Amino acid sequence: MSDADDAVDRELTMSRAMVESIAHEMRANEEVFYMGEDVADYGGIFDSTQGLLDEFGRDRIMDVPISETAYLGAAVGAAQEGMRPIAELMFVDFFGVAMDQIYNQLAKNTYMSGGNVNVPLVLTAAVGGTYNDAAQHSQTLYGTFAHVPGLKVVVPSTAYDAKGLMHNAIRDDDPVMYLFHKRLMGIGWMPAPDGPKTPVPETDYTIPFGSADVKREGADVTVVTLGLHVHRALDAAESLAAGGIDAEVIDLRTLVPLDTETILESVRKTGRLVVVDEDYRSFGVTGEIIASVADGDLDALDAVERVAVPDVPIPYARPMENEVIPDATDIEASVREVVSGE
Amino acid sequence: MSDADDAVDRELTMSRAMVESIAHEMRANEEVFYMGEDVADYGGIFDSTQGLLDEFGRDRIMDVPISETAYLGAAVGAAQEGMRPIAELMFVDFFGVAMDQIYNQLAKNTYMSGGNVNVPLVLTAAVGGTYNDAAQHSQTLYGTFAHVPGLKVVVPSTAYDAKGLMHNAIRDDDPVMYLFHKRLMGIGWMPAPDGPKTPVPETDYTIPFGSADVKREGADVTVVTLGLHVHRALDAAESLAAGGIDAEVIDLRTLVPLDTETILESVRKTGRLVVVDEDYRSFGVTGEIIASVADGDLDALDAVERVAVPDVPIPYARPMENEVIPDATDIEASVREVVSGE
Amino acid sequence: MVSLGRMRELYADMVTARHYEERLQEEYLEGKQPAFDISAGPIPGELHLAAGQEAAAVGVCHHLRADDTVTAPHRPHHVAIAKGVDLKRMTAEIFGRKTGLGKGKGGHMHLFDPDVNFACSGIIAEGCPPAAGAALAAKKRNEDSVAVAFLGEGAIDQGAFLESLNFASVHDLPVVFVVEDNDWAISMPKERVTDVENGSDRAAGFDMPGFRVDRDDALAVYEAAGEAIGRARDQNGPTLLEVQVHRRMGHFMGDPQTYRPDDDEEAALARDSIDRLESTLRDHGLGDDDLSAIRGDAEERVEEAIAWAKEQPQPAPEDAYDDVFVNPPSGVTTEEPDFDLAGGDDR
Amino acid sequence: MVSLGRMRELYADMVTARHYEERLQEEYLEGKQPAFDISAGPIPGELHLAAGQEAAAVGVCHHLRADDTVTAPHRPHHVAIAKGVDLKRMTAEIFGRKTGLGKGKGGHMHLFDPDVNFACSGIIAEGCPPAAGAALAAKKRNEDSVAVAFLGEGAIDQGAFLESLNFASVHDLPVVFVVEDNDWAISMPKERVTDVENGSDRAAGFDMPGFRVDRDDALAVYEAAGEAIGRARDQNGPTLLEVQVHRRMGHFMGDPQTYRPDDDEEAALARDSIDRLESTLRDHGLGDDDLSAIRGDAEERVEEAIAWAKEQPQPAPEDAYDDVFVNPPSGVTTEEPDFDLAGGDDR
Ligand SMILES: Cc1ncc(C[n+]2csc(CCOP(=O)(O)OP(=O)(O)O)c2C)c(N)n1
Ligand SMILES: Cc1ncc(C[n+]2csc(CCOP(=O)(O)OP(=O)(O)O)c2C)c(N)n1
Ligand SMILES: [Mg+2]
Ligand SMILES: [Mg+2]
Repeated sequence: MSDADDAVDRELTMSRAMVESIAHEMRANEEVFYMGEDVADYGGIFDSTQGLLDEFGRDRIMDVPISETAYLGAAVGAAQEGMRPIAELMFVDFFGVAMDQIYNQLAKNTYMSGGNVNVPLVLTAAVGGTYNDAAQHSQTLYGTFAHVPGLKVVVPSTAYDAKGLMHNAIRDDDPVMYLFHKRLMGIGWMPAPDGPKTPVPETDYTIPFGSADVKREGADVTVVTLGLHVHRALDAAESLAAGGIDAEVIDLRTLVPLDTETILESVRKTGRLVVVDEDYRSFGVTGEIIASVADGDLDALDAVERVAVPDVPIPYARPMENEVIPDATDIEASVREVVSGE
Repeated sequence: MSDADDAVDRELTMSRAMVESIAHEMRANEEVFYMGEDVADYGGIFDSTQGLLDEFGRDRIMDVPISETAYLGAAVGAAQEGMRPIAELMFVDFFGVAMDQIYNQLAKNTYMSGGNVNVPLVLTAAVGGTYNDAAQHSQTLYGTFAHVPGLKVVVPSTAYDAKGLMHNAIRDDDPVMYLFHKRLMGIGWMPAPDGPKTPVPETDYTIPFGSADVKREGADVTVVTLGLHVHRALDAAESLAAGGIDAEVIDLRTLVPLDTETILESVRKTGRLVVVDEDYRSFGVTGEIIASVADGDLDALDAVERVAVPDVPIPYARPMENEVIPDATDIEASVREVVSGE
Repeated sequence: MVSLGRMRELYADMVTARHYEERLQEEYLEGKQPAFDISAGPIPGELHLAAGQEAAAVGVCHHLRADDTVTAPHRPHHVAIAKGVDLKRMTAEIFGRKTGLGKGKGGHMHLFDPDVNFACSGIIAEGCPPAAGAALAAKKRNEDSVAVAFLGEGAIDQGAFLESLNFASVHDLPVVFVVEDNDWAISMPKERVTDVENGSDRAAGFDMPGFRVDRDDALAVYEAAGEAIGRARDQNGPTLLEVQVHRRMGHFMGDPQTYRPDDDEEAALARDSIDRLESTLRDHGLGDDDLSAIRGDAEERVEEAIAWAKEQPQPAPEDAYDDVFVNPPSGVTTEEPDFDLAGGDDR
Repeated sequence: MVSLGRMRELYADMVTARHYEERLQEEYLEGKQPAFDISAGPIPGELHLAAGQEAAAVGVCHHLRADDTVTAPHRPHHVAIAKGVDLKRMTAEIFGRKTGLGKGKGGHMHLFDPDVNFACSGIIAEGCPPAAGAALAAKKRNEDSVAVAFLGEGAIDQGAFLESLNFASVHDLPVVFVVEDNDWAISMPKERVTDVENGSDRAAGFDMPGFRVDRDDALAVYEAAGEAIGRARDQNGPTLLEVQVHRRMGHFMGDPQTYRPDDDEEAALARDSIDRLESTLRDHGLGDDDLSAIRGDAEERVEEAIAWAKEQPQPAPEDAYDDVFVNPPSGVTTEEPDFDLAGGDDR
């Protein structure tokens, strides 16, 4: 292992970083196992388990029937026995066939038992669009899960974060929903933007939940976002910088717990808030962030904009999908609006 | 039928008003039928179908297996054939066993078909706590459903509204989720507060979706709420009036579409906003309303407060349930805060 | 053959469970008379009592050890008693007290006792997958513990149960699914909602043995369950076991049961598995004194639990904010390490 | 016995479907070579092709009328063709064009053609309940139309399917569940995930007849389906029908299939139901000319549809905002009536 004090220059894709932390935890703890559809021989449709079958075998990298309620529920049961399952929902969009296990058992058993039972389960799922997979395979559903009390919700945007957050997730004694964006994984057949591939230490390390990361400092406007849109916001910030607007970009990294402090601090500095999200606009992430700021320090807030998927299912055809999923230009436009609008 | 111009003084409970509109629509249109668990002989656990079996028989008031995915999906299929099913989920808390049919089929088929297919289905469900039924039977989940594009979401608070909104729901060619609060129904074994029992015309009438109702006019503060909490907010307003604070109480009546205009108008008048909700606080209704106002007219907003279920599952025991479900005193306190806080 | 000692144990738990439900009914109705208000009295909310279903619970659970897992549905008391759940803390939970199994957060449909691996869910059939998961854990750990999921006959049409049959079967898990057939799912008689007469007929389609004990008889259940649990413990895979029971009360307290034919209710009351076992015990030589001694002990145990529970402190309102997570919400770490990341200029 | 005319029709649809999939494969790979980028080219997103599964589609759908309903899963083209879905508008949809069945909003997993009552869902088994619902509507309306739900063998472990068996059976609905068994669910061979060898074995547990056609043979399917659909049309209830088919291509385009043994793929390619039907047609006297005439027509139809589709206009970006609802979001009324409500002073 490399010394953490040495400069780290090994770069990994986000999927390699995730897999590395899973493998590390599986070596360290026999109670960790992974279950999901096509996670064994295939290595995960989105490379989430690439190579793990070879090292750990079928008992610990388990293919399961297309019965999400049964296998997610089985993971809940195994976790309550003290094992530490990682269960994958291939696309987050499939949550509806197993939402009761997620919502009424996984998320609530700890509370309903007065803390006598805990469920150390990591539920992973692929999220996001941008490749024309239409309404049933392109959602992020960030708001849907963050609204559920009892689940910690993690959304990494870089390889470095993905690894540290995964270590933290597996070691956490509570249920963690770990949502990885397909477009960021670095899958051969779905080219990632440049940002998510980062230097990643070989050693294990943990990133605390509830610590948003200022991915770019800026003085004029606060852009709060997560997942893929961290990179789109950074792109927008570059263009805006050329035009003299200095945007701060905050990567939430976890939705639950939510790091309101870092956001408030930034808004107190900039006075302007743009929230960017790949989930549906209404009753979701953008509303929560804006309300938290309004509730926390209304006086600090001079202007606000929401950039999210308008309230329509994700359309298939390219011109329409491009229209509804915010891109850097959309973010730029909204930033210009809050900056000029006063 | 009474002449609409005559004063209406017949009072009905909310459940009688709902049942009356359903019966009316069933008489008028053979394609309307009702399916759910215990809706036939039992008449609905929360009186939602009381008396209908006698008039319409088992074919149109159908008991179904405890297979929510199968029967809600069957309702989707029948609606796509042009029938107009009303399907009941006994408690909204059970949505997780059938969420795929609700979210990925019912809500999206119209869009995915480019409008070639429509799904005129009314999905009814009982919501709410206040009677110590604990974490799996006490939720409202308002935000969860309002976040789904493709569903209209209705939450009546009085018998008058319940009837008009139900007529509108059944005649609507789109999917409507109709959430009735158990505590408002006027069920023998669960005493309702005074408010929901109102005069109800015998004639049929429709209340448009997206029209919030100012249930009390006031100059000092805008209280936005829905369902049971309309009545708690009205109680709070009475007490506050005694102390010289004049609260306006807005009943949303539908979450989708959301009547932002009425809210903005009121906030422009009062400058102060308190949003009261029986759903979980984060990533839900309170966030959306506040963000909509901030987005729509930030300058109009001088002070804001959220009153909702803190982000915990609903606890069973009385002292704890009372603590987490907002009551009139909680609303009063928040109103006083926004009024004094400037 | 079931030994006399074991028969006495079954009987003792049956009368305990029966007395328990009868006493809870009384306590529940306090403050709810004459006008029934579900939120009034010492036990508010829904209450599903299991009087008439004791044979299934004791016949199955008396084969189980503390490290075997049981998941029960919304009607859990008889199963909890048979599994050895702490009766005092369970009762305190039902009364919503701070020292209850769930500190008053769960209530009667959500009893969790990790000491004897007992859990509940109020959502139909959703206890089945976790039971399969407990069995999976045992298998992975090479332990010989087993898991049992209880469900009602109305629950056999729910996806969670049906998927669990396949999941357990294809992974050869040490789990037994026990269907308590009391003929009713609230107001719906089983023939209105289920295509097969016997739930156990579903088993073959999942390559699993299925048995039905078609009378409300603790000893017959005990023998059938012995086989099923033995198969599981010997790593021979899952079993579906259905047991005919009877519902002596309404679905929940306050249920007017207007949908229920009088003769159905009378028949349920007449066919009492406790009477049946009692007469078997008499055949084995037990007399009035022996039987009333057992019943006396059971009643005392129940009274003690209820008395204890009622003395327990109420939770404080602010206790509601605890126990959403066992870890602080920030997870296991609170500080991010500091690496010098070459090229990681966007961090 | 199947008439020669009907055999020719089956054959024509099979070669149409096969040619269609082969041509879509070509179109799909355009812009995706040499480096495969799922979002590039004229057809982006996932594409699941059904080459090798034609026998199931034609054998079943040639018993159906336009007013019979079919729901298909993520792999729908062969079924759509056999059901008579408008090929041009379906192709335009796959190319994401404005004149497509769904105006470019749905894509290949979401083909809806109300003219022939065809619908899809990309979520495993979730087309089953709506098919049962269409059958329920027919029954309520006293019409003799029927419904058919297609699903893969991997889908038979999903709750939506299993619940639908009971729902259909207990309500005696005119619906047929058709399982296309191609041995694989993406990378998972059926023995790894399903306890029974034949999906049709599940039927008995739901009091429903179950049949399996264990060879990839359009005529055998046609006969078995005729019985099943006949039962439904005569109001004799639902049937579960499983058909052995083969997957000639990857699960989706771009699937490396590294998990698949070479001999499995070779066997799939060798066992071609089109060849099989072709030789039967030859036994019935058809010669090269006849067969290539049919194939020629089929190819022409496919080429025409693809050419037409590619000429169609792209949707405008702002079209994305339409069609969430068919009614204006405010619903059917826009004005509230004005009653004089006595005592309703809080309104
Ligand atoms: C998914 C779901 N649907 C519906 C209910 C409401 N419900 C509670 S108990 C019950 C009837 C259960 O019948 P059965 O399984 O036979 O058990 P019994 O009550 O007879 O013991 C129903 C429908 C629920 N709790 N969960
Ligand atoms: C509920 C759900 N889980 C998982 C998936 C992902 N998925 C799509 S196709 C497929 C395999 C389906 O196998 P099978 O039913 O045999 O159909 P085939 O692809 O072989 O035609 C899976 C797992 C899905 N679409 N929906
Ligand atoms: Mg029952
Ligand atoms: Mg398959």
